[in-house]
Amino acid sequence: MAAKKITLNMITCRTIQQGVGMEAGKTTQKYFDACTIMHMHPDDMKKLGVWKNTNVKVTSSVGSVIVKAVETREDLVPGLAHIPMGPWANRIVPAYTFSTGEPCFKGFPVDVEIAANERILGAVEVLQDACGLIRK
Amino acid sequence: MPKEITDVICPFCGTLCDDLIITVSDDNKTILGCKNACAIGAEKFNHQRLPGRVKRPRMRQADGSYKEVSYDEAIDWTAKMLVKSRKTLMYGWASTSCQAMSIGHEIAEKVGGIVDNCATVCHGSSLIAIEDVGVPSCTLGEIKNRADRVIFWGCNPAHAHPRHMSRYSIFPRGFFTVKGHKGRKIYCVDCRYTDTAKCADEFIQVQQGFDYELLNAFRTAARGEVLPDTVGGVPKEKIYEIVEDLKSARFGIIFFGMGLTHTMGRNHNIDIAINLTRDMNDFTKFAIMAMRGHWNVTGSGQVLGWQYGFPYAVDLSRRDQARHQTGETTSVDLLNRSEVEACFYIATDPGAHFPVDAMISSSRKPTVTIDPHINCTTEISDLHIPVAMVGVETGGCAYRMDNVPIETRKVVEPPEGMLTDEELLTKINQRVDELLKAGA
Amino acid sequence: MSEYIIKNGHVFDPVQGIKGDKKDIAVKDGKIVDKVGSGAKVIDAKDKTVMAGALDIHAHVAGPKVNAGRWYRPEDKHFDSHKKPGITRIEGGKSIPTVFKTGYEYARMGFTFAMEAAMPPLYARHVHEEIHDTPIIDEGALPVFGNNWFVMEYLKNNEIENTAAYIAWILRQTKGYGIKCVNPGGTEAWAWGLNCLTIHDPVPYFDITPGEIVTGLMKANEYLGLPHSFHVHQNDLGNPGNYKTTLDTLKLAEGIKPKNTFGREQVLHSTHLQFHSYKGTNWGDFESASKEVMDYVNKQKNITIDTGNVTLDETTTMTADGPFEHHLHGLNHLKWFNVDVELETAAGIVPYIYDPNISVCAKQWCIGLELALFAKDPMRCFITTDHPNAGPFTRYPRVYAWLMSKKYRDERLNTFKNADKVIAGTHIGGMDKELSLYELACMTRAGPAKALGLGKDYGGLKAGMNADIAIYNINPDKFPSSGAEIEKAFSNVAYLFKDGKICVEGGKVVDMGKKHTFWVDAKVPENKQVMHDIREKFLRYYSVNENNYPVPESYAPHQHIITVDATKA
Amino acid sequence: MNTVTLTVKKQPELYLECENVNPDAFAGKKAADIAKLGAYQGKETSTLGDYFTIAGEAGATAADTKIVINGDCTKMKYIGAKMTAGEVVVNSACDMYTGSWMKGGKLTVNGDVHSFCGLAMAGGEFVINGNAGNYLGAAYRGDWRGMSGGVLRVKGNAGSDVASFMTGGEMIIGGDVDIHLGTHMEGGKIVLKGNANRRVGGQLVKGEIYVFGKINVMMPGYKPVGEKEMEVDGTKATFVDYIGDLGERHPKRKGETVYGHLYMKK
Repeated sequence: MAAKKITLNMITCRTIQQGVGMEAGKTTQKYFDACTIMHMHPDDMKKLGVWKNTNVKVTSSVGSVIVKAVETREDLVPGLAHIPMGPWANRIVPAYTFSTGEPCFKGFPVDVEIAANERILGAVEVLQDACGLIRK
Repeated sequence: MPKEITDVICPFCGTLCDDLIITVSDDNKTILGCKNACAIGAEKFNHQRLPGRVKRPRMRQADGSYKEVSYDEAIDWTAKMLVKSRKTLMYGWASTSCQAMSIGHEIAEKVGGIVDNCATVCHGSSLIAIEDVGVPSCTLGEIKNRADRVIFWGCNPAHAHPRHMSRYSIFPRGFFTVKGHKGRKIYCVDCRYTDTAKCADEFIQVQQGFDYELLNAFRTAARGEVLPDTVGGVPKEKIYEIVEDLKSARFGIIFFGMGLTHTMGRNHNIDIAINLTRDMNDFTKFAIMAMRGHWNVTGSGQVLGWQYGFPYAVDLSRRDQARHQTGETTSVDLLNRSEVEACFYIATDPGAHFPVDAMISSSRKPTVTIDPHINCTTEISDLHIPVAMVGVETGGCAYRMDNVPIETRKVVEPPEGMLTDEELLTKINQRVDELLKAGA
Repeated sequence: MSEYIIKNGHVFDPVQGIKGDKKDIAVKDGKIVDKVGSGAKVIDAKDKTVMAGALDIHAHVAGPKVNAGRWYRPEDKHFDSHKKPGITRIEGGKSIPTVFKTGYEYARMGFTFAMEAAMPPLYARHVHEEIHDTPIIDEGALPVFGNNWFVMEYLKNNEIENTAAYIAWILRQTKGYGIKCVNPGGTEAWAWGLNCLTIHDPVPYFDITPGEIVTGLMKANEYLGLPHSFHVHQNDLGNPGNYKTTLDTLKLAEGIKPKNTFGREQVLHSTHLQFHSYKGTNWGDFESASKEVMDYVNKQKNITIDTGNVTLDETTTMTADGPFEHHLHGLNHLKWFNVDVELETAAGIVPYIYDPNISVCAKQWCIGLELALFAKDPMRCFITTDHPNAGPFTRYPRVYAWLMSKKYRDERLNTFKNADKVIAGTHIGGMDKELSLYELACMTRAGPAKALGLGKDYGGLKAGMNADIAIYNINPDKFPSSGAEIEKAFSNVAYLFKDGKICVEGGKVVDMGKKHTFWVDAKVPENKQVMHDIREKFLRYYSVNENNYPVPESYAPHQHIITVDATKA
Repeated sequence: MNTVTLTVKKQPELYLECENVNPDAFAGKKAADIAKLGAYQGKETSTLGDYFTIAGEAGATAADTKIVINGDCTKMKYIGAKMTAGEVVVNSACDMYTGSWMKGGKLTVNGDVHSFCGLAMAGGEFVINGNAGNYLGAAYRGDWRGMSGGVLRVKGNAGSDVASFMTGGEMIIGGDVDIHLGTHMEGGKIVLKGNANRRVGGQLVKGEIYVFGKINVMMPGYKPVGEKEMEVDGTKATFVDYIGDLGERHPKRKGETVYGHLYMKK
């Protein structure tokens, strides 16, 4: 019986696809595809009972974001998850800097739950939404 | 007749490859091809001719839509914002030329800005560490010509600096390294088995966030002291074995990246890695280098260095003194604490790369973003001023990750009537002077 | 362009042998002239001292290591970064001022030229970016050659002509001024964590010795007939007993004759000699060797030196002598910065506190002053602090005061913690000499100008020379009795003329002038061999392409290019 | 001793730089002159009088001047910074640099303080009757000279990077600390009554750290060498004596290597 929600240690890093997407343009499909994914370890996917390429809701101390769970190429250890850097990852990155200027981009706890039917917002949308700039 | 431009510098990452060959149309307007660049660099040159590129400034309207305005209107609005604000965050600079930065600093000194660059969320930790303990380093050619031990610690050049391994660190044959890769032993220390780790002779998997402890263990082992059975998931036998191998190097180098700067302890992870490097110099020759990200983030640190004596987070808000305190005058802290009244972003995209809470704070203030393309930040700014792409549509000096400066090349003309960063900042500077004179 | 007449000043000009006589100096269109029209603006220099603008022959003021020293030491300016009223920018930094403060402070002290003492060719673009941003003063930069792979490979076979051709190429690529040599061979050895401490230690893999490098570079310099001579920082800097290596190096100049059209008479300039004039075997029995060294220098006419005076401040040491900085870090454990530069050189940086309570520091202070006081020919001995190594250049006025007032320096000497020990290990206690204003003019103006090959236009007040003029509030007839007053007078000029324009008035910067970048364009016979070697090395060993190596024209908008022609050599 | 009382009458929109709020700046001044002293928000220069009502007058010297501050100082920096003598009592929380570069006198904050407080403190007494932020009693960026003297007492918790590069003096923390306590320490004494998160005494050359609570993860460079019965800040207890950081250099005295000591209460 899979858990409804699991807690993982989140890191956000550059990937070459993210780099290519970024240079192609922040509003391009390339960028969207590269950054709206969360790399997970197969064991964690089993634990959560989530299939590859299913949308999940990732929640940290600062908020939630919807991304697509994928099985990682660059192997992670169980318990460690990775979302490529970008507005989606930063939707959940704690801004606390320990007075060093550097926020907590790597190594913060997140809860992950299946959100198969929830939509992944666009790059600009995810930020404007957070900033309350989208007229509802 | 299309022509080839050689020795072109790639304006993407700190590797600053300077051997690209770009084919351009004979009217110097379009890039037709790009040789030698990595996937990311090639994409940057391709981007120049993407359809739908914004060619004039855009001002956000009450209904949230954007309306095209003239450069003059945009310059006037920006100058007025800067003169009015008591404290302005002037962040970015990593993707523009040193010449442009100089003009920006002159403006900041007049209007009371805080000049910060992308190191603030990247290698800022490394700069703090170097401020604290210095750094024994070298130019990239030294690695190619001499290094026989190469350690990638918390960095992933296979993804972030794609040509680094072939140009400098793993594969090239140099004067004293005629065997190339065969003559080098490559280590990779990371919490993930990255694509860089796959190129290494040995991968050491460290528990995420335990780099400081592991580096402390390396130093302790180097002094022949006892260790706990495992440190950060690495057995002590392995640690002793590696340390002995490093001591036997002729020339060793540690490359490190976000894996150290972003994780728990931040600057301390680099600080102690530098100290390990220093220790190794008692046995042989060792160097350490930060894998700087943006192609000219290093340049911003250099120009701020010779003009004010600090590498980033330079607070000129009092106008009669320059101050620097990471944790106070750094962008994310300023935004978290809402300590600035206006935001001026140039050649960067904090919207995509700052934590959301910082950007929420930013979005509540008057904001101008100067960037060649639409990005996340432009879409939460009051004003977006497009400019020519530096290193593609205009030249200018840039500093490589090892602080070697290289003058970038212009390969094509910018879109009709589009200003460069230098031209735009010069006009803003003039407008600021007029306003200050008028006592606005 | 406006005309000036500087009236009734006490003029000190070694070029014309004027020793304080009241004399009017006329200025027109940036030059000193015999007379000007009645419309000329009158500057009253009554009871003031008039000298040419001073030249600093050796200072680290621009470039990669200088800047690293700046930004990795925020604590050096956290409370020392201020904007003065007027047209100046914010001025920061104590031991390593920012480019703005560097230009202003030199000008306020009456300087119009500074030579950046060590430019790594690969980093030349950086050096020139900083020179470009440094206001008022003229500057040049000396590329380093003493550990350069081309140079060592050519000189191994005694190929002077190829060495010269390569040097000429580098000077053009880097907009360099002359030949600097730092710890010959030792810095290349440092790339393997080693060093060369005598002129006979072999350089690893290159099958050559420091002595051969020094001799070869001296010959190449005269082959080219460059305005400045070979400029050397000898091996074994900063260690007790090193004066032997110093003398060994200086002796290499014997029999080599100057060949140039600039009136330069030396073939070797030995820099910051203070750091190379140590006796003893360790820091315990450490003693001054200034006498031994200066006795030789005084009789050897083809050598010039600069002092490297310790100012007893907290400062930041920086040198292309990489192994020395590593050694120093081992002594004081303060933050160590090092950069090895492919095929060319290296550099190290370590903060250092010259503590008057530590007798070694006090003795170093003595040795620096002794060199200047022992010098028989003030035209061959120049005052420097090897800024910032022995102290910041902003301390020149204090060094002058120590040299010009025995009372002032004895006050300092006798209040050292271990004064007896210090006096016993040095000569200064017994020295009564006080430098005259005329000697000072030799050591800071005419002398360095001549040694740099600039004597025709700079360092003097003769009609036709460039109108770089410093006017000090010093009345030679009532020379200040207190050292503090001497310091004050030299810290802030009454007037500074740069290219005939008033840039400083009453110690206040009033005009940024028009700074020039000096470099030397040496013409040599076409040399296919060398051009091929350069192509080869860039293809195989450098990390930048040959076409991205030169300094772009835009980096030096106001160039003062000195051309020499060695094609008839 | 004369007392000057400051009462906040206006809150700054940003943060107010109060570098003139200390006995040295007030000495010899009447309320009216004190009101004229500068206070800064970015490029805007105003006066203390704009933000405080000022009562009483200062003594002739800093030593005989006492300052009492009432009202909310949460957004005020540099209070008591660089003070050399006299007394300051703040009945509020304060922002950054409170009591930094302090050389003498007594500074009491009846509330929390933000980061960079007590930086490079050289003397005097600094009491925080609340919690402290990060870099408490640490060195300024790049400096190898952190807290070198005086006594710094925190009633509550402190953040990360506490007492970095400490070379002397004494710091007592009543509660817990976050990561990196006493990093690069080269002298002085730290007493931690509560728990430490991680990385205690990393790269420590010399000095003493006493921990009454627990440390999440011990640095590998520390090794137990015995137990000691001691009285620390009024409490008698048995401590396990660890020497370290064994990965760091250590000075020698009479041929003997001098290690740093980490004392863990049993």
